[in-house]
Amino acid sequence: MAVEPKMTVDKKKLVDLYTRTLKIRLFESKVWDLFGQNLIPGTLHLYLGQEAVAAGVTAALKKTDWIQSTHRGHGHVIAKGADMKRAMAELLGKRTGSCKGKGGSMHITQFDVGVLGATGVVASGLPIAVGAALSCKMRGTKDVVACFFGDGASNNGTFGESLNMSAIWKLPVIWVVENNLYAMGTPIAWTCPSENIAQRADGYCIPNKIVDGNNALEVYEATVEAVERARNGGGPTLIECKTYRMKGHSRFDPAKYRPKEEAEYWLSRDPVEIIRKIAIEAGALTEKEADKIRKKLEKEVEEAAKFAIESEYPAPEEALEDVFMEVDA
Amino acid sequence: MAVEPKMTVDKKKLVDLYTRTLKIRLFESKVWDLFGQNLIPGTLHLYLGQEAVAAGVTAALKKTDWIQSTHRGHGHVIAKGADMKRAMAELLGKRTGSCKGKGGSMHITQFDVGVLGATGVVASGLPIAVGAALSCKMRGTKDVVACFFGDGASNNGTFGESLNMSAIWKLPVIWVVENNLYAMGTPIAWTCPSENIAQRADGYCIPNKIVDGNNALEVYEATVEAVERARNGGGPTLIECKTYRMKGHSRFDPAKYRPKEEAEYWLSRDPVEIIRKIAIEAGALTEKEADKIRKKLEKEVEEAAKFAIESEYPAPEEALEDVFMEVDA
Amino acid sequence: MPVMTYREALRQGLREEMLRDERVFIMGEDVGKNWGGAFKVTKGLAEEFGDERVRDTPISENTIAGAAVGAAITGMRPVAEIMFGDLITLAMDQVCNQAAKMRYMFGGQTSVPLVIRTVFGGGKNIASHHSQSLEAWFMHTPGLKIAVPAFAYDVKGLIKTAIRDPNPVMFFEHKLVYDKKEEVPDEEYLIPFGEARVHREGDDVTVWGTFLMVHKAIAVADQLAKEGISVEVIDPRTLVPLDKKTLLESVKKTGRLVLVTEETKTGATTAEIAAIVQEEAFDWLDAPIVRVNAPDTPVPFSPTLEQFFIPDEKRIAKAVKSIL
Amino acid sequence: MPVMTYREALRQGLREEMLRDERVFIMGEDVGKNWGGAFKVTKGLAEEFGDERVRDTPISENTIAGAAVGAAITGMRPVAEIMFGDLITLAMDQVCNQAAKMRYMFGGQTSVPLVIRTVFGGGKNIASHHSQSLEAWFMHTPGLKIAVPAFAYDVKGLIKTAIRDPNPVMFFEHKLVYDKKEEVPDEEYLIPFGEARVHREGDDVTVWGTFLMVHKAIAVADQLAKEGISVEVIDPRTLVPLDKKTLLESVKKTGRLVLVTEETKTGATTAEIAAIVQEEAFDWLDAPIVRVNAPDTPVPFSPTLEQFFIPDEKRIAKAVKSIL
Ligand SMILES: Cc1ncc(C[n+]2csc(CCOP(=O)(O)OP(=O)(O)O)c2C)c(N)n1
Ligand SMILES: Cc1ncc(C[n+]2csc(CCOP(=O)(O)OP(=O)(O)O)c2C)c(N)n1
Ligand SMILES: [Mg+2]
Ligand SMILES: [Mg+2]
Repeated sequence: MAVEPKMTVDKKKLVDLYTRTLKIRLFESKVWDLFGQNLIPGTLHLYLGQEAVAAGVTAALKKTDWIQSTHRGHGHVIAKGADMKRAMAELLGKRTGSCKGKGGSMHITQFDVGVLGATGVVASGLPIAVGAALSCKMRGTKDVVACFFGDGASNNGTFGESLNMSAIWKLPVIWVVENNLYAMGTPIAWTCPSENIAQRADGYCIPNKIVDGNNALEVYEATVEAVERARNGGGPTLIECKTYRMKGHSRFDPAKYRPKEEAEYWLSRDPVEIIRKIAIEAGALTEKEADKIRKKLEKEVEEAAKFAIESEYPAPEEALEDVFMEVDA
Repeated sequence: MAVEPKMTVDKKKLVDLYTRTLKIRLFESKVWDLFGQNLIPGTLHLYLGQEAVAAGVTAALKKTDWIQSTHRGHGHVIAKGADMKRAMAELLGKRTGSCKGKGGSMHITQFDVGVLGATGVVASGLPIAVGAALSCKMRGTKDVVACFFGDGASNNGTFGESLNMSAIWKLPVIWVVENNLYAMGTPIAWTCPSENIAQRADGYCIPNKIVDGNNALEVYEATVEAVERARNGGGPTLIECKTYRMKGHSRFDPAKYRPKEEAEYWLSRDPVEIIRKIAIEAGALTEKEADKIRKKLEKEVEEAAKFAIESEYPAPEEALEDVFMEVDA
Repeated sequence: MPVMTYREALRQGLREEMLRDERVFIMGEDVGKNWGGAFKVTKGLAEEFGDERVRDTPISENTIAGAAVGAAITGMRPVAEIMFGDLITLAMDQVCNQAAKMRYMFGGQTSVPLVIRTVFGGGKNIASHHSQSLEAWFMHTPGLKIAVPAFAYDVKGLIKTAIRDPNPVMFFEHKLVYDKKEEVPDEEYLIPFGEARVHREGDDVTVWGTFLMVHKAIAVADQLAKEGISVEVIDPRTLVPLDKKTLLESVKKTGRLVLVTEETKTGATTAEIAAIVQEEAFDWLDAPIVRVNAPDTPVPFSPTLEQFFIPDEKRIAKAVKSIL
Repeated sequence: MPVMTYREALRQGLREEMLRDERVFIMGEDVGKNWGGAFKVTKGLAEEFGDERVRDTPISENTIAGAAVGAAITGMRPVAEIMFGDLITLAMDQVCNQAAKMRYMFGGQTSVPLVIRTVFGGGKNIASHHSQSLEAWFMHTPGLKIAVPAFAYDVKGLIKTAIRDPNPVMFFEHKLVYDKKEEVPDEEYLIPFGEARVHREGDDVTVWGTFLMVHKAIAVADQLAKEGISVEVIDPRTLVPLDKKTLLESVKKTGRLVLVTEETKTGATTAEIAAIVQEEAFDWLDAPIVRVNAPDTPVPFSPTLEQFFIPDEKRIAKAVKSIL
């Protein structure tokens, strides 16, 4: 994986990419721990293995830009700058969670850092991204929207509808396909006639690119180009990130259906290691600095877990709140 | 429009194509008359101008093959061999109609000649075609399914879902896009970033072709190729037929939104005249024979209208029938 | 006061809100200058406000609704049109899973100020896919407000309230009331949600209904008045929030209730109303609550069949008399 | 008689029908050999019947349902699975406009013998998009039959009846009953649609409910029996057709009715049942019919909230006592 960082990427950005990737890794590893301890109710779709996608995409965004997340959303929202304490508390179903314990893993969202929402319905984020991008355009904010979704989501009807609408209106959207080769236990080869999803974008005249989704730098560079196009009125771009889940689909899935060699190949390409190596080789980071960053993040994650564990559960009657917003008299 | 018939098309087929095209024309002209006389309730989406599409497609099908129709369905079902009397009676809401007066224009269907159904929901026929084709394949019948839909329908979610499913399962479907340049009053240029719909099929690795939809022979030849592929297990094909409505979208639409030159160009390319000329030039038909066919069809249409007009309306309580099929004890 | 059609009053309400608030925009299939909406409600608005604010869309119902959600949560005030109510079947995920639930599942972080306009009802002989009345599905979806204006005066005041509401509002119209006329003030007015309109006061029987059935119920009330039967006619105007108070007070006065809508009977909004009233006014009821609805069939095409399907004045009058 | 789980009984029913009739096939997301269905209902069937007859699909709910329609009308007997009931929002057009209406709008030319299986209910802390109970929408859609089995014995007999029915059947399951066990005959049996199961006989109050709430109602009945309160517990097993007879006879005996489902209250199936009973047994009712449902909110995630959301035995018992 000897990827030469292009001259356009400065050293600070490499450190940023490393930090984002690692932060997700540490957060998710902690989450994995906590549910092993039965502290997290429900199910979970971990982002482990796909960290470079969220890291690379969000590193190319401003704070006021938006992302649209999925059922596999922890990595997206952490990368976009969500408060880890409130995120972790949300996963544990605590009142202090970013959604007050009402959303949980599949709806983990922090709106004020630019997360439109995480959604449990596969592919349902795409239309929302269209609307947010339309809103950016109509309000003249120059903000862009990055919309994450999976290979499986690309088979849902909203995919074509949303790509099309973004194309005809030249909306500032970046469509980010996280092609991790599976939708639950279904290999993409069973449900997609082509090897890549990206070619579907050609049908809608949307520029598209396939990148190594385990390499945050590659993802970042493709996103920078897409963001530039979007901000300048050039319309949408689709980026297909080839990646892989480190774990099963959800909490209890051992993922035995994945061929051994395939899994070995992918698991040997650790997104954290890849960006770490790039950053170090580029002289952006020393081993020591890298370790220091890790320590700092580990501490933050630890504090987040502590906060979450010590927080209270919502009172039962809070279930009745937040259905409607009050109407001003 | 000097299209040379290929040697593969025999003269009988040219006569067949002429006859089908003309039959639709005469049927629809009568329909237009009858609603002028206020004999047809509700609304209508006439097939006038697009006759060559249904004619060309159905001429390449066997009786046991299926078609899936749309809201603009009269032409499809007539071409597939529906009884004109029962079709006309259906439009008039009579008990003798093929749907007993329950369906009307938008649901005009005769199942026993291979019409899966006409549907009022744009693009809703595509999934049904997928299922029928799957059924043909699973039952090993070697029958194929031709599914008609419009340019507007291609923007609906089921389009991508259904194309994809047909591709991964190599189903015997022919996707027939009738691109008449408008969805109601909306020109395709407003809702589709490309000039052609066909390129969307590439995204799903589906062979596709663009043909002159006002030329029944061209449509026929493309369909023959597609049918052959489908019957031999080669999977789906998409055929985009460029065509044009002679009238507005529906009963009361004067279609003033269409540029004059555009309308003039298309209206000068009359599908009936085009196939007539081809057949005559190929020596398949003399002027006299052509007129004789017309006379015969005119008579049939006249009889259909008479039958429809003279038939009774259903009794009110018949509204309660046909919800469920009786369960055998 | 000027007399205008329901269609004109609705358009006036939309126009006033677009003038007042530049965040308000309209999107939907054929809402723009080439057509002005399938029922001509938005006619002229694209000419006045431009194609950006009266935006023609592809035939992509779920993405129309979803785009409205995305625009709403980021600072716009979309009014999305689904051309026929029957087609909202294609947008149920965005309407019911996203718009309705977003505020809740994100713990109040967002609000979703959008309006989805669509039209229900039969009577135009356009058969099963263009004639349904599906409001009950949405009444059963927590997080949505629902307006069901039946009169020109109401539609103007309610659309303005709907647009200003910070929550998702389903704004349901009815094909056969677009041409109904009524006096409608030219000046601005808002009609609060959750306030029923009592069209006729009466002592013997309460009739509660929506859309075209309100018009028919009024005709029946006027007719029965001549026979000495005094009928109170209530139009809820919004289903969520629901004005239970006006209804319950009326039932406590009359002791008798007939519910009339064009929906197919089983599981209609009338079932909910019946359940509420028997729950909360049990001791005042002198007779069973009678429901007058369409039969449990799809909507048929042929005029003879469709006339049978849609409740008529005779059936309403009969229902009233059946519990006297 | 062997004791087995609801899941096993359902699988056995599916398997028997696939052995009996080669037209029967299963399609859905992850129903095949890599997963066996999200709730493992179809586990092992792909191995036995092959990938063609236990067919994994893309994530395309509307086309899954529509493909089932197309296959059904041309001679197959599809059993389509929608992984979670919440996702049927994406298939509403094919289910409600096509499957349900096709026979009618084509004047009886076709029948649509398909089964759509999906699963409702909360209790697993998977929040608003994976926990709903939406059966009321379908009860309000003429042309669909609806099975709501709550017990292992019922689910086997009903799935077999569903598959043999020439009409579209919505076959609704519930997440928290998959592991419930009961005696289930190994030999073939069919349970006719439209016949309720009376789980407890009693004289004081009738409790009617579905899914997990039947289990809870039984526990409440057993508990109250000790206090000398005699509760009759009725599970309709199918909502369409609905066994009104058993219910009405029970109410005419007890004079009191409590309705319990996990649905959000407004517009739930319980509203329809309340409306019917007050219509048809008005004179026998000694007290208002009481509805016990979830509140009108989306389903929350956190255990404390979700436990509050789902009706529990305490609420049911309280409701029973409230009308004694
Ligand atoms: C519309 C819809 N269908 C099915 C599901 C159940 N489901 C949850 S995740 C998932 C797989 C999604 O695959 P993909 O889009 O590739 O995302 P990944 O899980 O691989 O990140 C499925 C089928 C769902 N939540 N929504
Ligand atoms: C899903 C859906 N959306 C909208 C409509 C209203 N409608 C009926 S026909 C039509 C235009 C269809 O355009 P196209 O697919 O190009 O077919 P054409 O009418 O041109 O033959 C529209 C929008 C509908 N019936 N169904
Ligand atoms: Mg995936
Ligand atoms: Mg068209």
